[in-house]
Amino acid sequence: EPALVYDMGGKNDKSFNEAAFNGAERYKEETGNDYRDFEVQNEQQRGQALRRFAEDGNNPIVAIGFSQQAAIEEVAQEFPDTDFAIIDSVVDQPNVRSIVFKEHEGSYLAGIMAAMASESNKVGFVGGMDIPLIRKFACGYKGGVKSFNEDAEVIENMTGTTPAAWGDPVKGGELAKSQIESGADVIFHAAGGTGIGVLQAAADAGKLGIGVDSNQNMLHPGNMLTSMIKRVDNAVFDAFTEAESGEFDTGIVALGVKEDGVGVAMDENNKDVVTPEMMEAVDAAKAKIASGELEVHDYMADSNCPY
Amino acid sequence: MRDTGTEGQARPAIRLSGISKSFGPVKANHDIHLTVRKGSIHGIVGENGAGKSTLMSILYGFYQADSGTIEVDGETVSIPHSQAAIDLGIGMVHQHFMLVHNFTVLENIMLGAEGAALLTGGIAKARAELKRLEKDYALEVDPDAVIEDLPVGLQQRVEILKALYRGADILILDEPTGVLTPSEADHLFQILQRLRDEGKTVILITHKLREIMAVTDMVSVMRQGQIVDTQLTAQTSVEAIAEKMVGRRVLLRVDKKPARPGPVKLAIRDLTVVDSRKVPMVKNVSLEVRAGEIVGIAGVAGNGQSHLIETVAGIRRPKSGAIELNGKTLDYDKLDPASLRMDGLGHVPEDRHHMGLVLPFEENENAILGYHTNPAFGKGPFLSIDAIRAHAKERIEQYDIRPPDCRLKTANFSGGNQQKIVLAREMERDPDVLLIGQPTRGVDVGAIEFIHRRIVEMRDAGKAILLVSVELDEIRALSDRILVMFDGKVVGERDANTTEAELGLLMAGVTDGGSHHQEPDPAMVDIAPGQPPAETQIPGERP
Amino acid sequence: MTNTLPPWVNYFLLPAINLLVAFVVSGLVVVAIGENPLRAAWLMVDGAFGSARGIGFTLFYATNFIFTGLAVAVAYHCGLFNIGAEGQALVGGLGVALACLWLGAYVPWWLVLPAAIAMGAAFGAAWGFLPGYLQAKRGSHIVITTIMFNFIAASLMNWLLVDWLRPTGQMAPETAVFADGGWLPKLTGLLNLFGAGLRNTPLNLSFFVALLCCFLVWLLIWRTRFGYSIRTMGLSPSAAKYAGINPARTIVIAMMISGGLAGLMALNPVMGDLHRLTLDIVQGAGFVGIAVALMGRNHPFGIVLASILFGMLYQGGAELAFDMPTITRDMIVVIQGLVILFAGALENMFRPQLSRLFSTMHRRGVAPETEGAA
Amino acid sequence: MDFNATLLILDSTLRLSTPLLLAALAGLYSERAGVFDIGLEGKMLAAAFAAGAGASVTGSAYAGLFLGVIVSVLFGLVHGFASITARGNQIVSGVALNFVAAGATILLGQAWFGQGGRTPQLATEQRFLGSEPNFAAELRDIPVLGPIVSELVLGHSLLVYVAFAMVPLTWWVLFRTRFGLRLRAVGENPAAVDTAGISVTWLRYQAVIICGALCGVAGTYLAIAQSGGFNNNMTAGKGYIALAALIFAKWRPVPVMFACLLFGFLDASAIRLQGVILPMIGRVPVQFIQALPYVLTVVLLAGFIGRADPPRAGGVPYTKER
Ligand SMILES: Nc1ncnc2c1ncn2[C@@H]1O[C@H](COP(=O)(O)OP(=O)(O)OP(=O)(O)O)[C@@H](O)[C@H]1O
Ligand SMILES: Nc1ncnc2c1ncn2[C@@H]1O[C@H](COP(=O)(O)OP(=O)(O)OP(=O)(O)O)[C@@H](O)[C@H]1O
Ligand SMILES: [Mg+2]
Ligand SMILES: [Mg+2]
Repeated sequence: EPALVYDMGGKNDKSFNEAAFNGAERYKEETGNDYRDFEVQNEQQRGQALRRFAEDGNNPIVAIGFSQQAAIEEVAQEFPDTDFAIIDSVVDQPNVRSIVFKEHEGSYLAGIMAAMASESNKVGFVGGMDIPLIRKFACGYKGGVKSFNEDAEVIENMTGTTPAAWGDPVKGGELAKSQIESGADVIFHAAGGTGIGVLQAAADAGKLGIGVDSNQNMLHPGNMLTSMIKRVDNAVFDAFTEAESGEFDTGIVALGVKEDGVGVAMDENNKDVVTPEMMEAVDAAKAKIASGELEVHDYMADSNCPY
Repeated sequence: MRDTGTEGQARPAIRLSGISKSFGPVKANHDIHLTVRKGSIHGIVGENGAGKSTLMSILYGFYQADSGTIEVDGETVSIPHSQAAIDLGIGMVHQHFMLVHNFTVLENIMLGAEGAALLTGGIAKARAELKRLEKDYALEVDPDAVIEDLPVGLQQRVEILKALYRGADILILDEPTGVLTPSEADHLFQILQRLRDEGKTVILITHKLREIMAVTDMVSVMRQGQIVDTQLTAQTSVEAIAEKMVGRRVLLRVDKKPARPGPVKLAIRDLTVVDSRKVPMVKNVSLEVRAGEIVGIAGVAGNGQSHLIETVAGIRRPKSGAIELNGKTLDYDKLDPASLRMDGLGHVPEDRHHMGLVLPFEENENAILGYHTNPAFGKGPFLSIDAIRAHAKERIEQYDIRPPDCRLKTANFSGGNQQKIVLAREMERDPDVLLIGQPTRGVDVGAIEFIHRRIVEMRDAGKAILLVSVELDEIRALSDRILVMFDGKVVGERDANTTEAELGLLMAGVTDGGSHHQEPDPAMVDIAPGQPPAETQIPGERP
Repeated sequence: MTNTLPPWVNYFLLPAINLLVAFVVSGLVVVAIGENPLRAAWLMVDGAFGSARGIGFTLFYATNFIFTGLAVAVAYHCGLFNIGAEGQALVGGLGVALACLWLGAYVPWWLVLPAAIAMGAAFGAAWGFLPGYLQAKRGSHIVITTIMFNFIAASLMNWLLVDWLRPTGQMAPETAVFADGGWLPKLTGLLNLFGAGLRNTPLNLSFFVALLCCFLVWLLIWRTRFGYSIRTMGLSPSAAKYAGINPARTIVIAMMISGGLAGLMALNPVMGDLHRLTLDIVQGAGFVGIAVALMGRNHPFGIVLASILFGMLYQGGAELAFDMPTITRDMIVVIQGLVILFAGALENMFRPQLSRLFSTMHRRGVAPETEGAA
Repeated sequence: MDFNATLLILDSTLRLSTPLLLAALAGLYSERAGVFDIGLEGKMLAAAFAAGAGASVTGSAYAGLFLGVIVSVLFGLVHGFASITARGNQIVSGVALNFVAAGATILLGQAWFGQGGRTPQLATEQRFLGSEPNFAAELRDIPVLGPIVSELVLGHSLLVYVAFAMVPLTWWVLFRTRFGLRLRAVGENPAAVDTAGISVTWLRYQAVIICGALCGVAGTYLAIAQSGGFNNNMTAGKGYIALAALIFAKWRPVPVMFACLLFGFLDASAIRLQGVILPMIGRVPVQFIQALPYVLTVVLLAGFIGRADPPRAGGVPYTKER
């Protein structure tokens, strides 16, 4: 039976890990067979969990988050005939599938919507840990905003430099508050648990928030413009099912708009704030990106943001 | 002697019966019976550790007796806490002041008697009341001064005022004069007498028999936790009391041949030492000790002897002056006790529990305290347990330390044996110069004779010995020359067969130059020391 | 306080009782969550000792606690309360990591190890030096300064890892993985003696380094002249002064030794298991060290036992989280807290009762040789 | 920095200092009475959880506050029992309670709400949210003064005002009431208090209870005023910063307020400077700003800027008999 190792945030982080959890749950429902999972607490446990699952014969073993890279690297070598998958990072091993997302594309779409929803022509971005991955979000978002309104301003803040930055909603709230006070009326967060505080602050001030990773629209119905979803759930679901049916191929898998790996969430929680124009604009952009006609810049390619 | 009145007999201010109190293994009070007449000044004397403070603290509700009953004004009462005592009109001036160092005098006096939940009202009342007390009893003190800025004498006034402010009818003073100059003490006694004349009852604890004779109506003697005697002061004598206190002949003989002094081993020139509050405790003292002689320093405790010794031992830094050991002048700003030991200085400290020993250590570990860097006890940085224990066993043999178990926790040795451990250590390193403080404090007679014999043997072996003791008989028995210290100065030198009376005069500061005391009193023998220097008085902590 | 209890009571019975209470209370927490405490307890014990893998992890965690426990104990013997082991270990990690990064690529582990030990100890000692110095020379309360230094250390390491030591392009604030020379041998072979074909375990050579340190600390405290000075300082500063022991010097050196031992803790996670320096290598081991030292009565032997106990909590707790989904990993933290509370802060809660019990017993029964003294 | 930006920073300084201030004042009562408390962190955390859980279950912010205070006081009482009655080591007790709080909040949170330790999102009416009085808007138009008043003074959460009101109140209690006099005395010389006929034990218990209550308010503020529910480890070291502030202020109420404002300001600016790339300087090493409170405190303790002497009897259990 397959196994899943979450990152420190835990499977109920309303965000990244929770998306993975949902994918696994879906697998459980649809196939009826069970899976095992574990929330790591410290560095040692990453390896401990992976090894334990491998030794117990679980297959495949999916690790969530780039922090698992080193552990997968090691364990994959120890268990050559077990299939592994890691999300958000690339591990070059014959038995590892590395799943990365084109967050910049999804963020681009979110940016378009933000720009269109903003009346002050100021929108905000709150990142979690200040790392290239998050700057990648920020850059794509900026691109989207500018694409709709060249002179719209994007106020950008990062929460911290350590994993703690993923779980500090108080700080997130502070950042959002100050962005709002300086005029922002739509705020996109890519900050894991910290984002809870960001969205809260936005809702408190009657502004709009944009969720991330999994669909967070239900957090503050009416005050959520949308959520930039990474279909981590799909990635996990696919890994599980493909391994079961024996067609688990390894190597790098990059999921973008084209592969429907990233996108913006539309549901009844945000239908009142999303205008038809936004829908059109987003769909247009999607098409262009999918066709390759529009190339959203990837910050991680050259560590800089042209927008 | 004034008549203490018949109603006094009828309903005593206080009657204690069968009071006992133990602290762990130590029986501080044992089956105490004591009656204190109303409107009298009742003295209690006794050696250190006799149990005086404990008994009074029980009366004041600070400790609870293990057994026994207390009567106040004829009624049997229970005093579970100090508030109860205060309500019964009992006030106490503790041996270690119970003052808050960073509070003003006023705050200290109000504490616990603030009147209302808000201070504002109480403060005004307190000021007024304080004024009155100051006037009535000539107890001037600035109500807004902060305690830690006040000299000890004034701090004690605050304590007395505290008690009076609470309207005490029964006033307990635990060794009040230990921290007072003789003139301050006399002033205090006038106040006490006035209180008595107002019908209040005073219990006065002191070591100083002169004071007992001077002010008390009755005197009780405590020894080893028991009241061994109670007398009308008028009907007893200093000698009688002194003998009861220590339970031994006050004059003890040590047969020793006349000294054959050699070259000067220790010389002190114009030494001045100040305490932590910058108060000079030793005022340009000069003295010499020669090989093969015992120089004794007599004096009332707290007149600078301790500071003198500790300075010579390198534990305190002198303010000015020079000290020569074996003829070479020492730089006391560099030297520390360890290197002084190397230079042949031995030191038996006054207070073995505080300095001379580490009570939780095993006996053998204490036997090398201060000598642990000595090559004899190990190679390089290491200590050789075998060497240390062998050494300890040897000392236990020589000094007949009981129980003869070098691995026993030092705390579990009795006072006398603890003292032997220290003496053995310091004497057997055979130093050229030996400083000895209170060699027989709280030690039983058998041990005393042994210790005195060893000291004389040291002398005859050509060691220079500087001896400090508050026990006059000891000084006279051992010393070849006697120096008397008073108020930080050496006020006179006498030879061994000087009379107690003459020494007593000197100890009271009555120099040939002239007295600042009333009548020269032959009875100014101070059998046990008062209390340690003021700066070591941390409330609640015992030396 | 003078305790009249016989040693075996003081050293074994009393801690045992305290532990029991702590576990009972933990059990109540488990009940509150709606699980069976006995099963939970069994899962923990079995998870910690039931398999070679479990033993490996238990001893791995224990290694950390031995180091920090020794650190706290050495300071304690000098009358100092060092609650800065957390920060000292983290900074020690920097030393270990630098040694491994610099030498790892060129020389084998047995040459890197001495360097790593030296640097880890040196960095930790440096972090212990300042609080010690401030206490000795300026009288700043060592407890407060060491707390502050824990946070300063965290910020410092954060900055170093983020802005300096992190390889470009890498996300996590960690150093690069060391070259082979920076990898301590694992003790997998040793564990396989307990059966089970273990492929890997975090347990590594630093476990033996820890045991060696236990012996050295014992030697230092009870068999050297400086140890004698330390104990004299700790038990009676005034006697130390009389004995000519330099207080400032003794305090500062004791704190440096303490910090050094804490710094060595980093050897275990950094060089032994992760093979890189991360921000959370210490994870409260510094604080657990306090409890370990207290329970171990500041004696290396007791410290080893207490460390294994806490190692069991860590590992057993993790296994518990594997097998009892409703109980999260945080159960460990709670149990830890309770053990520290009952075995540490409340250690004397039952002492009066026991003393009464035993004093009555020995009044009736045998009188120890101290009686009839003098 | 322009006027508005400054206002914004000061505004968030107020928000961020509030929990510090409440916790530091809490510590002040306890430590002035001679009971050291490094458990401020744990008490705050436990209170935050209780408040979050309470508010979401009962639906009332005040119920949340009540529960937060109760739980924190309970923690305080345990600390009191350990350090006053059982005469245990106060530091160890504090450490232990911090552990318990850190673990128990998440453990129970997960068991009860199944959101990884978080308590459910709270609706506005379940929280202590500040609402700008309607005249705030007019005020804004008044140049300079207007914005200052409306931004800084008005529209904060009720608890912010409570916190700052506690400063003069604490001063008054400490220096103008019988209780305060005794509290200060027992922290310096318990024997003096005892011989004055006052119960040292009861006095110290009162102190730890007050300490608990204030920590309770602090935690409540974090969970249901500053944010919309409890989050794992949401105190994030604030308890220790509060402790630092307390020492930095030499255990005196008014200076405590300024210390907290200073540390709050440092935090506010650190947050904003995070990841900002300034010309010349490059990326701001925010870590140093974050370490500053601790560094300042150490420097102060070292006596380089004045001296900070803790209450004399602090940290030592009161025993008459050795
Ligand atoms: N709080 C205490 N705890 C333990 N033992 C004590 C305590 N107070 C006094 N003792 C012991 O009880 C005995 C009597 O002490 P106490 O203070 O009553 O003697 P004292 O007559 O006042 O001596 P001094 O003249 O030095 O004041 C001594 O052995 C002392 O060590
Ligand atoms: N602080 C202490 N801790 C433990 N036991 C003690 C302590 N003080 C005294 N004892 C025990 O109480 C007994 C009596 O002690 P104490 O000093 O009163 O003996 P002593 O009668 O004065 O003997 P000596 O005449 O030799 O001084 C000692 O044998 C010792 O075992
Ligand atoms: Mg006394
Ligand atoms: Mg004796």
